[in-house]
Amino acid sequence: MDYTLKEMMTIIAAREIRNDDIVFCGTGISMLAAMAAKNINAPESVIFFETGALDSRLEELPLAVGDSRVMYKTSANGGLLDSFAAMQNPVTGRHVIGILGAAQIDKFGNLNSTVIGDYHSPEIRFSGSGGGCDVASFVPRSIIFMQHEKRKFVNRLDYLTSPGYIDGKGGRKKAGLPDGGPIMVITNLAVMRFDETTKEMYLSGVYPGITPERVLMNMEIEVDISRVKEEIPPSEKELRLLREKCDHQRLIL
Amino acid sequence: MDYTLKEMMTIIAAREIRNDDIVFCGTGISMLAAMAAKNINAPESVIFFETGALDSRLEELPLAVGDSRVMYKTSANGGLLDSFAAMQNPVTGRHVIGILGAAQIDKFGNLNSTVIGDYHSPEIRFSGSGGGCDVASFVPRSIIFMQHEKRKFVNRLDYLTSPGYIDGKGGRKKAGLPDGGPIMVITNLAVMRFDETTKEMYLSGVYPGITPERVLMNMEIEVDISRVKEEIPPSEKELRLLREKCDHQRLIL
Amino acid sequence: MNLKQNKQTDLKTAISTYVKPGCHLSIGGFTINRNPMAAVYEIIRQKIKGLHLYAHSNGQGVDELIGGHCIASLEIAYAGSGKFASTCIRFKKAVQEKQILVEDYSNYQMTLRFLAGAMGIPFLPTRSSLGSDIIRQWGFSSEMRKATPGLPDDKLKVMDNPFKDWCDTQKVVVVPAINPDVTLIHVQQADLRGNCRIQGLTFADVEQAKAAKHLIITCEEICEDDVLKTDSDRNQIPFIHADAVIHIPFGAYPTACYRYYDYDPRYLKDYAAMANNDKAHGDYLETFIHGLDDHQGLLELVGQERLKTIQADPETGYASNLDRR
Amino acid sequence: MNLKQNKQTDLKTAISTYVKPGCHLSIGGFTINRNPMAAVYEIIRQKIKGLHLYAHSNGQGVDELIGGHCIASLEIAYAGSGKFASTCIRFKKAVQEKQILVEDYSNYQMTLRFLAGAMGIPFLPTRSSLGSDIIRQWGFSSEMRKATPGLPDDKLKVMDNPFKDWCDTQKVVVVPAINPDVTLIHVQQADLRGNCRIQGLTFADVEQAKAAKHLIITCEEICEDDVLKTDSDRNQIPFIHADAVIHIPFGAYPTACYRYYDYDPRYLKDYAAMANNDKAHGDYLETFIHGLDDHQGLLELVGQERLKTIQADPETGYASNLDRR
Repeated sequence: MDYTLKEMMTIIAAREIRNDDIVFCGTGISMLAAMAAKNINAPESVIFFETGALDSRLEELPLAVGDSRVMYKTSANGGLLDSFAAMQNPVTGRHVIGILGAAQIDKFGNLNSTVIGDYHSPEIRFSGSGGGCDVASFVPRSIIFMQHEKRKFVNRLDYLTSPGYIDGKGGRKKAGLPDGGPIMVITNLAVMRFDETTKEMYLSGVYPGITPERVLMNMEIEVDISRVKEEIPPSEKELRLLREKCDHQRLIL
Repeated sequence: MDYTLKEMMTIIAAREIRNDDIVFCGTGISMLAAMAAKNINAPESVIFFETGALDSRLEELPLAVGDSRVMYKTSANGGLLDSFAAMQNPVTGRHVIGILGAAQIDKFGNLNSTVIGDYHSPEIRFSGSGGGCDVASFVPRSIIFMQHEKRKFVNRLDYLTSPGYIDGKGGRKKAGLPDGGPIMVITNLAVMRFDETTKEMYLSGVYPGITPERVLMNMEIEVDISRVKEEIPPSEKELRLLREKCDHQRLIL
Repeated sequence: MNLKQNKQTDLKTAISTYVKPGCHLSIGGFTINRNPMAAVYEIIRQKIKGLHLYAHSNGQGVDELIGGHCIASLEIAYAGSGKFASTCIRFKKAVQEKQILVEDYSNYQMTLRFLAGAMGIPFLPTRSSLGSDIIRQWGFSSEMRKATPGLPDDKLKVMDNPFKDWCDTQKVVVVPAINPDVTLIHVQQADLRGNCRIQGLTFADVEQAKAAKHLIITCEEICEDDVLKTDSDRNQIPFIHADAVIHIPFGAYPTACYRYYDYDPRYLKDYAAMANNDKAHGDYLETFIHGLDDHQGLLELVGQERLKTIQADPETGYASNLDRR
Repeated sequence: MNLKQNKQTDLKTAISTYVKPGCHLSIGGFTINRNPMAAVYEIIRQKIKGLHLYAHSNGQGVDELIGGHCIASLEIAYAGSGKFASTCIRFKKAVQEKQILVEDYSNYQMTLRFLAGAMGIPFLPTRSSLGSDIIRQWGFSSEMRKATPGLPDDKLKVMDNPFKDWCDTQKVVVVPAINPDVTLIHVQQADLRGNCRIQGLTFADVEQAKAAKHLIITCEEICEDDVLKTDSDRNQIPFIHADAVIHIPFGAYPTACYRYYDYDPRYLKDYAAMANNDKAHGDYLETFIHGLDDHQGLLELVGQERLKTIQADPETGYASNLDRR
């Protein structure tokens, strides 16, 4: 069965979500990944938006985390205070998995979603942290979606918006952050994970037809490719549920 | 028209409440004074309970600030966080007048509602602060109800539960508190106010038939009696509205 | 917390599973309203001892737990039951006779401490209590604090405003977070997963629930599946915080439950009279708690007729014209 | 705040009375939902300049105020309008061309800052942003801060946990309180005194409203006297915070208002296209804002038919099957 790159990326993220996860979603593909997990492999996982919506019944795909579609048949309709407190909370927060995106990422999984260039005279200004920095600060696991381009996988971020492992092993603790950090980076070419000892990014999977060399060509940073495997494409069942249950209006796929 | 001492005390407090006041109430006579003000001289004043009830429609007298009777037809039913935040809030808090009681008071209007004797081996243990310390800390004006007894008007409190003027003029500022403090003490014999310069208590009014000397006999602390006047008893209208509108079940009066 | 679809259980199991001897407990409600009394009585019935209790003004529940010999230490703002006991009677006695250790805070401070726990931060600031003995007098010594794993080393601290005089504030009191091992609350409605809908004032229940490591919910009505997901603006506590849900009508009795029933003035008055005398209070414990199997037993002892007198008026939410003298 | 019984007024009066040139403003809503758009357009129409704006993720409203040349400086967490503009277009342009000063926070930090303002304390702590450039990079210099009366001397501060490692926390970031001169919110229902009932998510509206020196409320429905006092559990903002109440159906248009109408995808797409080009954006300002008398004018320009397509489905609260491509 044919599948698109977006479908592949969505399904790879979805497979990472477990039945006892509370999934923090942004818009777009991250929301789709959360919906896919719920409809495919983790039916008891809970979708959760920074705007305060918990456990939304997503009959249609929201186009923003503030979309009224996230408010329908929730377990509770709160506000920003509620959602971020639940992530910082020592009991509930430890169950949250974040799904994030960014304009730049470094080898320790730190993210920039604020500016390219100098902060005071930016070449390109982006939206800014939103809840991204909060999620990255608080939660034990996060998944990052990126476009695989040289200028996005950089040695030095122009601005560190959302902390990953900061400067490597022990970096979060030194900064005062709780345990946590990104578990994987999913791009249009490959999947990167982080070494347990060094907390440095390594190439863990490529999509069928993509060589590790091609991945490296699209990164400024150098990453270990010795552990790479081919990623398993979405199954027929995964694709069917994704298409029918998650984005039947085709707003993202 | 005959009146009881409780009626006199209630009306004297009620007269102090203005149309743009938000009245923080405890139970008993303080709640009755707030209801009396609303029904007699300050119809737009707002009754407000630490439990989170704002602007309650009191069809029956609550026997506790957690009584369900405070929840009926409020403007909002919140919780403790809401009520105390509204008092500490720099905008709304400046409109709040508190009505408090205590087991002991000193000449600077500091209150004890915690223990008689040593804190660790008390002779008598009372309920403790509740919201009393919070109100006394936050609000610009408060009225205090006391029984006029020697052991209650003391030179030194056994425990300072709720701050008045601490050690006199400038005492609150030095302690870090916002401007505020008690404006009067209403007892079964008299009314005391606080000197603008020294913040010391003085006798400002006695009830008909009570001499200043009798008041002094019932206090350990010495207070200036040079400014004393006779308090004006409740009018017929005040009494009628108090009896009919505020405590028709005669739970307090 | 857990994310199970069905957390319904019975009260005996929930209490024995989560409320361990010596654990740190908090209970919801305020003075004579929505105290989780069925759960309180079950703790007494199971003779669970040495509890460390966190309370703001949870009157009747606190006094019964103390009277039931369950409490070793107590952090509290106010122990009173309105007109029925301006100071809670067994509390007063226990403190004066040094049977329990007590440490005093204000209501706002206790609420902020639960909020800090719920927010996952170690403290919150307030201006309340500056210049007072709440700051100077500690109920628990430094030694006890250091020897007790669940307690911070300091009761509270005064600190300078880190932003100079921003907000016209020079100093604040910082109060340490509380994360109770267990919080017990009684609510009007809950569903099988533990979503809660409280009617009327929430007091500090929401913060206490979210601060807890384990949350036990008793409720007047238990709802299937999606009932509470309709109109979820009204749900204050989402299921992610809940561990156990137990359906117990009149679960707050003899305290009130807004829109369901009022407090029972006769019970509270009789309790106050019995609590005032050790012998009578011993009889009370035997007759009203230990001698009964469960909360249903208490409701039967009290009788349908009494319960009818406190039934809430559908308009006001309390029992209008109830004899409360 | 005031305690008046009737605070109803018209929008022109409310804006000109409270929103003064250079004042510190915050607006409610989130990205493309419940932004107080009628009020935003009125500010632009009145050509009020030099505003200092506080925003978390109030997308469309922020971008229109910037595009309308009203904003001098901005404290913000996120400027985006969902799928319609992943970065708000006039915002992006204004920052890149240095037409406005901007300072970055996270969403939680901005929310905490409003909460601190509402609570009357100078700061609140969080663990968010430790190790990030949100701490290191200040948008406003020390000199500007000291020269601007409404700004604290520091953006934020990192401090050690005053309770050692209580809650397994060694450090926290403290963020300073915000007390805006004016907060604008749009709600589903308000009464004449200013009690508010929001349906669906509240975002940070409640904190923004309570932190403000003055609160202007626009609403879909205005209720007489005691309507909202029945079932007041649903009222999130009591009247004591309110200064002005204005009845404006479709007052959040073109953003959504849960249970009343959806966002207008066509308007937001057209806006994005026009905002991308200075000339076209100039025409947009003329045609859709300055050339119209009031919000009613905009609704007439858009037309009843368009408004019908975004009408909320009574079951879901949004416009089901709306063409949103």
